[in-house]
Amino acid sequence: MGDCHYLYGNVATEKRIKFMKQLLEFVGIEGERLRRKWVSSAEAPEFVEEITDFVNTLKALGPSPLKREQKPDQPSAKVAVA
Amino acid sequence: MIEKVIERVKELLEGGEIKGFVGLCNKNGHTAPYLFTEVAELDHLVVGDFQNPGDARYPLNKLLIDLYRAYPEEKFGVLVRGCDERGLNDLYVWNQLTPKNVVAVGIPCPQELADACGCPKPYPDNSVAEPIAEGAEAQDLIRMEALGVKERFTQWMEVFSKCIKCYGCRDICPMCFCKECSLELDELIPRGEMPPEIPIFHLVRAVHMAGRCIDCGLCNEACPVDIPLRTLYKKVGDIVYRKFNYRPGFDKGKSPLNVLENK
Amino acid sequence: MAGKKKKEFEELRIGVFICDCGSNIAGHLDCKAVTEYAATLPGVVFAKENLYTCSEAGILEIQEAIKKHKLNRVVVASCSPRTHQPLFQNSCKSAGLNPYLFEMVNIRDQCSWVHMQDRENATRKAMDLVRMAVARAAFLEPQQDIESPLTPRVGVIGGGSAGLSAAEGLSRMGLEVVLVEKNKELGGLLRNLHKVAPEGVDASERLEGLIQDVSSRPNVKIFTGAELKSLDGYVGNYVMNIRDGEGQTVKESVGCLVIAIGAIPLVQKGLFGHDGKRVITQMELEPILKKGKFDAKRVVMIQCAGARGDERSYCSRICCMIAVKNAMFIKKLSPDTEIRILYRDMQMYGTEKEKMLWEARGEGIRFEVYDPAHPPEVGDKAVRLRQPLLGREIEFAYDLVVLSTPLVAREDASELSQLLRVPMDQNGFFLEAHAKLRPLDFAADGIFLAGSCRYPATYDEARSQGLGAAARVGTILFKDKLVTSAIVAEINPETCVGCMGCLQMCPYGAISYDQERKICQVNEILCKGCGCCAATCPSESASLRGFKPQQLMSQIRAVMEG
Amino acid sequence: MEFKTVLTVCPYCGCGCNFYLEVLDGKVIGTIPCKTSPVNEGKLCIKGWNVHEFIQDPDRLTMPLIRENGSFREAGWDEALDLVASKLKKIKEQHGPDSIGLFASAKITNEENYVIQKFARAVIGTNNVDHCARL
Amino acid sequence: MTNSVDEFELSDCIFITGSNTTSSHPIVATRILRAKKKGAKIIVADPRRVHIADLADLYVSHRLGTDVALLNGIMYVILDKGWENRAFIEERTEGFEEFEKVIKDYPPEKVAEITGVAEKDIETIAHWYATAERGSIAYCMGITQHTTGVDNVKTLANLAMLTGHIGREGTGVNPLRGQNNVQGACDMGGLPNVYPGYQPVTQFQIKEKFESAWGAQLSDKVGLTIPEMTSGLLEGSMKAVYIVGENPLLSDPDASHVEEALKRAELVVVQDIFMTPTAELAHVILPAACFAEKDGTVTNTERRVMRTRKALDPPGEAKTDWEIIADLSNRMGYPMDYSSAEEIMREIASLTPSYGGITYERLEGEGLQWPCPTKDHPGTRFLHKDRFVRGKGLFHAIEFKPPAESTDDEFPLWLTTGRLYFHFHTGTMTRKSGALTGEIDEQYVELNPEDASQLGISTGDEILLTSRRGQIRAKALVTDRMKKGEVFASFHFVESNANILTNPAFDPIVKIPEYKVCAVRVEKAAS
Repeated sequence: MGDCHYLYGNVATEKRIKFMKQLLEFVGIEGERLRRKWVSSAEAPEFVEEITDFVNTLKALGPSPLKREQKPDQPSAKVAVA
Repeated sequence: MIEKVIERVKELLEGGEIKGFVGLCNKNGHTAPYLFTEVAELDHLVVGDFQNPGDARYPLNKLLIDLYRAYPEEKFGVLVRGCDERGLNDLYVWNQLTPKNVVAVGIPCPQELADACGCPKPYPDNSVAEPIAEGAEAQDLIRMEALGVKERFTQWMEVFSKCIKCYGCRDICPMCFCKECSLELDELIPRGEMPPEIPIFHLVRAVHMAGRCIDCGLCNEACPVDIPLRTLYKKVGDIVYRKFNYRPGFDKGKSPLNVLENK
Repeated sequence: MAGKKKKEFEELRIGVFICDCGSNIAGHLDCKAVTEYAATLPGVVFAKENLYTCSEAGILEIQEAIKKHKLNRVVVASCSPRTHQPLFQNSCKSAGLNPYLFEMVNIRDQCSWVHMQDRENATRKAMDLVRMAVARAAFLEPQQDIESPLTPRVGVIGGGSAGLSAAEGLSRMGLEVVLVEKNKELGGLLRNLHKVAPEGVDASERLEGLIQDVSSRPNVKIFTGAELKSLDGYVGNYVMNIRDGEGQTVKESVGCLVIAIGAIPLVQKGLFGHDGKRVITQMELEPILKKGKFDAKRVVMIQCAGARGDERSYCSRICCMIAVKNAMFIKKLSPDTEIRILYRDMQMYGTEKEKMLWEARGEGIRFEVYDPAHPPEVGDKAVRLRQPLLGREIEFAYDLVVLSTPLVAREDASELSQLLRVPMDQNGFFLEAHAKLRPLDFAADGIFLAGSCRYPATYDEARSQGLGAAARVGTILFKDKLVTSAIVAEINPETCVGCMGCLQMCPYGAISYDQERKICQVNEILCKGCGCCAATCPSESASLRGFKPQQLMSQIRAVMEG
Repeated sequence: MEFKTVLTVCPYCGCGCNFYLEVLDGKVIGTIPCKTSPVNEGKLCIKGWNVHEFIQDPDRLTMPLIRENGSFREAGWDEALDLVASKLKKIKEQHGPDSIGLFASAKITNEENYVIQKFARAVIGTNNVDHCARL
Repeated sequence: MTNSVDEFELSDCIFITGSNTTSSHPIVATRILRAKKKGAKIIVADPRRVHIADLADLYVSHRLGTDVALLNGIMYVILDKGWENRAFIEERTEGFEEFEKVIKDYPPEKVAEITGVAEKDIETIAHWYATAERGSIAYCMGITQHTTGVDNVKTLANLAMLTGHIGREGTGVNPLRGQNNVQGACDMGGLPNVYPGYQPVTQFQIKEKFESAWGAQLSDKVGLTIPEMTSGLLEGSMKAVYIVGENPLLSDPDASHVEEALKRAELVVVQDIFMTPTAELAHVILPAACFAEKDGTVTNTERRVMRTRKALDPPGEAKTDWEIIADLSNRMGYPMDYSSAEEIMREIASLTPSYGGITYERLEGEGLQWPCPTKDHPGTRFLHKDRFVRGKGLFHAIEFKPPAESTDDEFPLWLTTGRLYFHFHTGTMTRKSGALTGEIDEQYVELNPEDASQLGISTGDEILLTSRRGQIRAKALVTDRMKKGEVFASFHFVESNANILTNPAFDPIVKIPEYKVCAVRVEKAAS
């Protein structure tokens, strides 16, 4: 863990991701949609493998619930200037 | 109980130990946050049980911060319940107040209020009276966690969509002491939209409650559309406690999320 | 959507330069299409493709375009910023454009090289990357590099061969040196060596020469029996608090530091039955050789004793050379002594050492290979060994067993690493910035390292690393001022409420708390621009120049538009 | 040091939320919703929470102003009110009370609206008094 | 409001029309959403898909100005299905037959044709509202700011009487009053036709009463409304206006006319807390104290009279409005020497029956809801309990009339104006508050994606809005919250003043201008 270019950056990130996964899960967004993997610039193959695996996991989970939440009859109503 | 509080405050005021006491006062037919400076005013002092227990609680620590920022040399007394005292401890950690500027006068909460709040410790350590209630389970949190992911999602999105972006949850919160707030950062949450971007607005606030929220429930009471914010921030506190073994207001020092080493 | 704060509207004039890099990029994606696409992006007034942007012609191209089209942003899409970012930034600067209004996009290593067989998608990805860069360039703000004064003095910690060599090099360059050595006398490991390979020169002779030279130099101040208690200040302006020989604390201000505290040979009780009499280590053998007479008739040496195993996984790389050197010296003192070296692999790197190995074989020194799964067992009479090729147990009677144990890091090394905030690898050796590109630097500027404290080194290597570290110090202290990048954090004094949330998050201790104003402040020189404070600050008071929320979000939004 | 929390009603919409204005040494520094008010029970909208921001804005009008050849000059109360009084009297005499109109306001208190309509009816003698409830 | 704000929580069906409740009356929306949580059916009928529409059980978007048609259609279904409250109609109303005849020619198919609302939705609204235990109606300027404003309100009254949802807790016809003391200003007789407490100026005994109380000769001629005063200034029949706390240049329709009128006046006096566009045209400007700098009372939308208290002194020489007027009155020979606002309230209570029992001392605590005739009367939570003020409730036979102005080739789109959540009316106060201007500080015109694409407009573009009366420049906001053919603009921003465009056509009876409907053209502005 200690080999972060900025000494402890990765430690801080590790904690935050651990926290965020739980919070997302609580509001109903699957924790698997957030993933953290330590990859150094030398580990290209691991990087490719990880991303591919992540994409497959997401495909299995289906579209993000935030997108699905759009009720059919409700217009995009993206912007309601109060 | 009120007599004991009045007695204690009288002692502090007459002894000149404090310049004023931030408490609650029966004024204009309402319960008002008030700075008592004369002993004579003390017979209007109330503890915030207007019609039923704890229904007129105010973020007195926030007034204390305003006073401290204007008069850093002065010492003030403040009426505290269990949650307010946790607030004070946490505000010391976040360097917004210092113990030498504050004298807390504590009162315990009744069981009925403790249950309604699901409060872990419904009594302050230095209190004018013995605790009269034990800690209660966070029922709302348990109920919510019992639901499946899909159900939780629908419920939260539904309540979040009612939000009218009044920033009341932030403006009432005794632990929100920043001058400029990230919620008003256009790049993070586009401004001028009501409801604000869901769920980004509410999750950003929840993240900022990590290592800070003392579970006092004032956000719930300030939300005009009754979003169960307290349940959300109780979950935040629960995660910080289970994952990092830290409870704001209980444990010394900053939460592991705000410290670099691998604690 | 609405409610943007009024920003003074500066008309954006962005120039985009797409590099072919010969065929490195053009060979695998359609640079012409990317250039045409770039020209359509908002704010872009000039887009040009060229063969080699980093060439003389390429640089001129940029400079002329800046003047002719009055560009106020430049984006170069080419190779990795590591290679040519300074070059491009300086060329912008000389053309009158603030170097921080420059944005570089890597469409070679991150695009053409990794998507060689997929030209169409590589082109699309290059367009995405260019669009992101242009989006961010729009929000770049001009910055000024940060300048600070330099103290032309150097602190050297450790008085062994590496430290002394560094001191010698620095002194010869005219820089004042403050040398701090923990023991009473200088010399370090060299003191107890007998002969120095490969020429077999007498160690003490080398030692005296070095110590004489360094202590005679007027601009070298030596503290023996002393220790660095603490270090304040920052690169260019350190203050060493040294506890000197008499226990007083002395303050010495220096510009840079060289760490050369060396390492210690592993002496492990019971390792292969080590008892210090009949089973000793190479280091314990050196004084015996010094006496000039040697009576043991049968000597067995065991290589990789306590190394390349589970406890210590690394190869100490110099013990093979030491074993062969001592074996040859034993042969010189008593030619008929039978010497057998049990080894796993002979690490005799370099031409002289290879030659040494052949000479040793010539002198009848026998080399036996062993399989780490069945290491040799030292009985009280003989050493039993399972010969991997024959598959049979064989025995060698012995009078003396010499274990070649590895050099291990000193215990007080971790204390020094905490004090200097410099990293160590898992074996306790100091971690250099980059094995190839910056071997004698630490990641933190201004602190350098040499000798076995970095990794076990021979005398020659320690010496050359010492001199090398001195040269590295020169690259900093021979400028009239220290210029550090402007990409550092800043804290808005109006909105900071002094909650110190950022202070404990700074790995470099660059944030301090101002008591009266009750706010936090960034020491721009110490700050390395990691952004931990910006990420933690709840009220966006702390931000990292060049990576402000607006700049990052514009990039993210640009990717979404793809 | 003087610290007050004053209970009042919001000047914006018709809900009539109650809140306390935090006043420290004569400066309004904050707004706290009144928890025991039957109308808003401790809640406010974004305008209510920030109502203290405009009260001591430097652009507040502080002196009577009289227009003179195209621009305004500051004047005392006596001069200004005497001018208004005399002009109103003159117009009332020349064109009759019904040539004068008064705009009451939904932004001022009941007492003030009462006084304005009384002024229109008893002093000017006209029923030309209206306010933007109509709009 | 006939009922109280908290009573919305008790309704099991709430019909909201012409009110962007979560935006203009957020704390009322609190109660409505609580009712929804308890299972109440929330119906929203509004041309613009406002935020509360997203939270409603049923949202219908009727064409601008077709409110009467929609409501008549709903009442047709109620009568057709026999869901009306026969007992209530017989016992407490009159004029039903007349009314019923008119309703007969508003069958759902025809109404769907006029309003664009689907027949089945009309039936659902009728069913939910009529068969509810306690149905309540909430409406705002969307209903009133039409040339058929009075018709709209009377039709709502018809609907309530038809179903007996009036005079009981959790029911009623509830206008959400826009400003903090607009109810109070009306109560206090700030209207040309009534003295305080809605006592008509034309009635002899009333005039007598006030003449003896005030010791002055009073006129029994109904005075002019603001629009009439504006035209009076233009024609020259009006010479002087004394404006207190108002900004007509921005809040009145057809702003260019208003400006012209003010310029023609011999005397314009403006009494306000900030310099406003209207004040700039005044001859004399008098600095007033704002809400936080005066003691007094205000009356909110649920008729609750509450105390405002002085938190700090007014800036510079500014004084409270009543002090200024009293001083002026003394200078004009009519003595007015009130020592405090409380003293004025005593005088009000003595002359206004509905405020009879109101004193400062009794207002401590929760305030009092008028009518509160005597000192021991507890105030009235909801009106029309057993009988209407006039005795029997009168049904009004009202036909649908289209808006005054219609679109044509030159002005093909409908414009409706309204409020934004982050600002308030002419922005005199909200545009001085950083927290609010930080959210939004410029005029955005909302238009439907289809219209936008036809005109080649996308969000953020500068556009020109032109009506028969003028032109403004604003930014476009493309959103499908607006139907095809309709655009929305707010009236908070003087630099892009929607009231330059609005049509000064008035409701014949109350003279309220038709802010909600006028015809405009939209073009992309040359950048």
